[in-house]
Amino acid sequence: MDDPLTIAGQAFSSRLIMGTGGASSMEALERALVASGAELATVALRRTSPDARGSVLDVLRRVGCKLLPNTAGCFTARDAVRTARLAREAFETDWIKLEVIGDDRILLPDGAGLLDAAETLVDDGFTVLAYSNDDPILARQLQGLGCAAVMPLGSPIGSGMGIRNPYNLRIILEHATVPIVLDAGIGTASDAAVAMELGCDAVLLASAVTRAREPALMAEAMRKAVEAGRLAHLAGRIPRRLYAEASSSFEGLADLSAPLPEPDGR
Amino acid sequence: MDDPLTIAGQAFSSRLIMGTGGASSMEALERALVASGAELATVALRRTSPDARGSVLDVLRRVGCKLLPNTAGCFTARDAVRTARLAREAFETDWIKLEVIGDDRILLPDGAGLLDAAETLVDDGFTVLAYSNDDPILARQLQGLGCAAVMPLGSPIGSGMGIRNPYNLRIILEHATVPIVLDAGIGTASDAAVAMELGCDAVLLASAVTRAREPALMAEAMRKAVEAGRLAHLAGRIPRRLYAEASSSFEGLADLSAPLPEPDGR
Amino acid sequence: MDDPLTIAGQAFSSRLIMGTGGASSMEALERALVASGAELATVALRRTSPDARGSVLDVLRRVGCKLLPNTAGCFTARDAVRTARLAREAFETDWIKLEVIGDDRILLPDGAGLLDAAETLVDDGFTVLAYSNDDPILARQLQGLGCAAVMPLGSPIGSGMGIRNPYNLRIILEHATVPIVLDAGIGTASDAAVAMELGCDAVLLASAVTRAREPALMAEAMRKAVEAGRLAHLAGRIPRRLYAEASSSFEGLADLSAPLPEPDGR
Amino acid sequence: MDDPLTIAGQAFSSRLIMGTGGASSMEALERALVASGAELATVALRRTSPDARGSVLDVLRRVGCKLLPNTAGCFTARDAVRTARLAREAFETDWIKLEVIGDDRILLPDGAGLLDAAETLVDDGFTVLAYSNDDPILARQLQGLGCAAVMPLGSPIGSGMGIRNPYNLRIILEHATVPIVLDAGIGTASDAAVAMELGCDAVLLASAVTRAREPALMAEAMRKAVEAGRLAHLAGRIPRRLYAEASSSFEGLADLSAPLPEPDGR
Amino acid sequence: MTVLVNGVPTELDPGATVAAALGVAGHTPTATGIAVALNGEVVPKGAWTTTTLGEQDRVEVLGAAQGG
Amino acid sequence: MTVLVNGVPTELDPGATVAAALGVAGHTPTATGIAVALNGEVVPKGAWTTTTLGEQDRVEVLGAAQGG
Amino acid sequence: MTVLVNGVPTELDPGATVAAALGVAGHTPTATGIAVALNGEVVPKGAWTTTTLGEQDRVEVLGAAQGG
Amino acid sequence: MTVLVNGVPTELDPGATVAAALGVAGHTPTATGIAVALNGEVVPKGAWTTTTLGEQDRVEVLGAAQGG
Repeated sequence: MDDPLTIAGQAFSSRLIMGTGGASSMEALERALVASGAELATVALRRTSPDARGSVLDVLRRVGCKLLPNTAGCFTARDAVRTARLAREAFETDWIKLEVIGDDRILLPDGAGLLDAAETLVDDGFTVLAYSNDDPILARQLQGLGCAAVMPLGSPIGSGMGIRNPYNLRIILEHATVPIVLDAGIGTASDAAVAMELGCDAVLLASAVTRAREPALMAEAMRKAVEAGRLAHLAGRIPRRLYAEASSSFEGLADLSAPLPEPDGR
Repeated sequence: MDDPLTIAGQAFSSRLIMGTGGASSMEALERALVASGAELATVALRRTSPDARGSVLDVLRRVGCKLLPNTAGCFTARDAVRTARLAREAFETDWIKLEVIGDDRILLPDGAGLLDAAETLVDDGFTVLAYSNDDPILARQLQGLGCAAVMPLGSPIGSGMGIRNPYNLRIILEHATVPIVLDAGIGTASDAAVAMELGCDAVLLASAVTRAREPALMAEAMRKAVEAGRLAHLAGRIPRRLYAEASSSFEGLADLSAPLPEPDGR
Repeated sequence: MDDPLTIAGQAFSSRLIMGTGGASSMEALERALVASGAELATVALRRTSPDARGSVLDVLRRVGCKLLPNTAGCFTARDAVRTARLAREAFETDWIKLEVIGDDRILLPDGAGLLDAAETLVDDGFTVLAYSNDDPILARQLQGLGCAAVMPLGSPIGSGMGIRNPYNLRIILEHATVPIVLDAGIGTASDAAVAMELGCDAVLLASAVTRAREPALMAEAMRKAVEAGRLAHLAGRIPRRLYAEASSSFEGLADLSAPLPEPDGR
Repeated sequence: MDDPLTIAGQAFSSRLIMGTGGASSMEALERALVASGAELATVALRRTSPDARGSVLDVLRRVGCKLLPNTAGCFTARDAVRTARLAREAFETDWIKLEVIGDDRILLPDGAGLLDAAETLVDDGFTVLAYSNDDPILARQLQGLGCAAVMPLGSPIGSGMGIRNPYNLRIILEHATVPIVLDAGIGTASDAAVAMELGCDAVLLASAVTRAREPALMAEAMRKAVEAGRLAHLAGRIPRRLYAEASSSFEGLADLSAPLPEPDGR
Repeated sequence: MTVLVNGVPTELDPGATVAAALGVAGHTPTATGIAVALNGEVVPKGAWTTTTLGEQDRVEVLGAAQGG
Repeated sequence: MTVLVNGVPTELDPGATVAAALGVAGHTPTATGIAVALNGEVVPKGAWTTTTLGEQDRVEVLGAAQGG
Repeated sequence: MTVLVNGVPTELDPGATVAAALGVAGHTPTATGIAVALNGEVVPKGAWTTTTLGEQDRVEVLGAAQGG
Repeated sequence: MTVLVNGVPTELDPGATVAAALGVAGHTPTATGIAVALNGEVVPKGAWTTTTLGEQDRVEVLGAAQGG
């Protein structure tokens, strides 16, 4: 079935976007990326060091993933905008995963800062994929500002708590005019499936794979879970009901009762 | 990865067992079975009618599924035992999915009747896969009687409510000495993934596929969800935490602050 | 509001039944019972020891609680029946909280054993309040045998997990012909409120109060929670909806817009 | 137990704050307010009409409730600020429940607008109780701006969905320096109890009472539920565990086994 | 004599066997994938042609149906 | 001249004050529990009798209603 | 002779009754709130002074304890 | 003069350019996959060899790292 994800006019056959943080080694990361089937992966911008330099880019190039720089670590709109511009300069892409974080412990987005930064970056020609809270109003404001995708969290980054508030997500999805990517909080495969069943266009995750006991196995699990959730969304699930509905018909049921005792004792 | 399901000494490469009830036509059923990748599928025993006769068997034969007769529709141990014996006679298999139902509206198992029937059938040489409540005591009694698999429900047959009580399932799994198959209640792909992540050995479902808007799509979703859940179970998920854990390190973060205004107005 | 609980023809104004296990001292137990407002409380039957003898009975007498002996610790129908008969002899009451436990770690009821014992005790003239699993079929069989109340668990004894499967409870309640008492698993006040809102006739709990940091405070909390839940059940709650419904009407909203700038610059 | 709620230096013995919207008549509202025991109640500011004028104020005066005007219906910071100033003029109170709504269907707060309005009103000497999303960053920003209380929603206004994301609420509570009032979404008594058990300082609700089948009964239920939840919070609940912990000790259990058959057949 | 074949009253000659009832239901005595119950008890394939029926006997002829 | 009192076009004499508009809405100048906005801005009670209205001015007369 | 009183081996005179075992456990024959099982079966109060014990009999003397 | 290169105080000749700071960080002026900020603002690649540094300037040399 041909069912691509399209962001800002670019089509992807995989609906799983990978973060690259948390892997124990470049080799582990590469195996996980291959197993995930992802075509888009995030990187952070950090000070170069002579020994480590360039290797994440090499991995993504070998694996064939498009690079999506992020503004992780930015606590103000100004820093996020500056980081986005540096990333564009370094990686020759105007795609940016925009993060403006409100607190270094809970790593939740700062809505007001996010709106400021998104407005500036969209004006500046960036293709902005905004990492957002699960706030339907914020999500709508971000898409109104021209973000190419809105990426609400399921739960805090790295928490593994899955989708804490599927109702907010449903409201976001009902009003969406751009792709909605569930970003942050995925803990295991079923979380990713749930996101897709709700109608998300894609899932972005990192820790759930890179910090799993067996990252490549979990990456494969995530790939299949995202596909399963997407298919289930398209297939149209059965309704939930309190009571049962027989899957074996009662029609044609045999009469296996013993014969009634007859007066003649037969 | 070679990771077969083994029941009573027989290995299956698919961990998805299909029920055949609820399909709109034999053609729809066949397409769904093919898409599901199932190697084992249940059938009921009903009065033959000249027009419809034999066709489910034909479908299973073409698809290459082993047949698992059930005792659906039986409300007493006696009827279930009789039905099992008739099924053995008709299908030349001693495998039986044992159902003893307590009520025709909620279709929940009658525990006491189930224990009676299981004891008789095991003694009689049957390979009994017992459709059970999610009661850990009952599950343990069934495996103690020699059942080849215990198949606790997630929620009532056809309800699509998923796994209502994962805690009971966890207790059952911790004490299991035979394969545990989650049977009944699956509504969509993520439900199947959750069952496998909890550690179930397989999932049995019918309505979720056969009554979906697009049965073959949902069957494919279920195949992938079961695989995803199994892989995630083996991969070892990250722990759940209330707070975040950064996936982008703060190490090497740039200092992008503007220069402090100097006295000389520079 | 006069809204008594009636079990076997006896009316109680309190719908909170207390277990007496787990208290750190007789004084703590007495304070908790007083704060709970309970009129019925369970005791176990154990070997007497010269020092401790009689004091639980004294506490219940002072507090004015009717005594409900239990068969805790019995793993077979036979032991439960014997214990019930000894309790009747010791306490001159034919009321019995019937427990037949399937496992000493999970303390879940053994359904088949419970049915056996209930049948014998009802025939023997006992007023049987049966501690049961949340299995709708089992609950119905117990009430069919003549039990005066069926007492399904919310979750395992002492687990504090609340009501794990409210759906099963709803099914039990819809088919109930005798009082349904939520027994076991209550962890905190809201759990008790939920049980009553679902339509349970009463709540039985022990550990949630006796093992709380402040048992008397928690007992008062439970009293109020049971009353709150009962009232809410009778009051008829609002429906759940995905979207909002304004509680402040939009009618009569002021027009506070600034005047449009006029051509004349007014 | 003396355990007052203190907001901006003013103590309240009730921790239930009532909204007045949704009642079918002034009489029904008055009965509900009396039954609720509330000491603080919200009103909206709307165009006066000769027939209906003044009566909500009369009800609150008779019942002895302090009045808390709101800015319901305002979709911009500017309108909310203007409405607050008008309310101060009309009711001679500088207390204001600040609402800046992002959408007239979902009625969720607009975080950025809320921050703007809160800053202006705090500067202007208002005692601001800010109706907020359950966003921990937003809640912290609001308290940082000098709001007297932060009032996160449990779920959308009037939805009756209870607390959809208790984890966010826990994070908000752990960082709170001002009273946290759960506002919006309460459907029934147990929802209010849960809010208080989580550690909220108070609960604000309207529809759950005014639109219940029996508003006065539900108001009483809410009063008791808030008290129950508060007491349970203070009492220190037992931990949750997967497995059981016996409330009846196994010590002193009788040996009720039948005598072993003796060789001599005794 | 009258027997019930899958619930339908059916006239058969006295001394008729299970195989005769099978014929009524449209099956030959060598049919596969079916089983026969006589008054609730299994009649093995090998005994279909030798088991005689009596007045009011209930014959159930059963095969696979979608289910479960 | 025409002013809008709670959204209703109302004829008032030129030079009429807020108090006059209040009278149209059924309130006296000493009414309590109400507030007045003129073109979106508060008019304090003390200024009701001295604030004059102009053509097309919007006067909002607001009081308590059930809410929230 | 030796009997087990609440699990404790106890020497009693041959022909001793349940009441004697009760005494060992610290109870009088008129005690209330307790029950006695002899080899698993109830001995009603009225029979405590008349029921004699045999070698290795198990006497359980039971009363209320916190529970449930 | 002293400039901060990725936070490390570094002595460079007066009049040194961004390219000189890059050299300190181990990069050539034709390096790809990196970006440079001078006092928080981007210095485009084309300006690396022409932008001169001043005392206490902060030069950040940034590249891809695992993240997000």
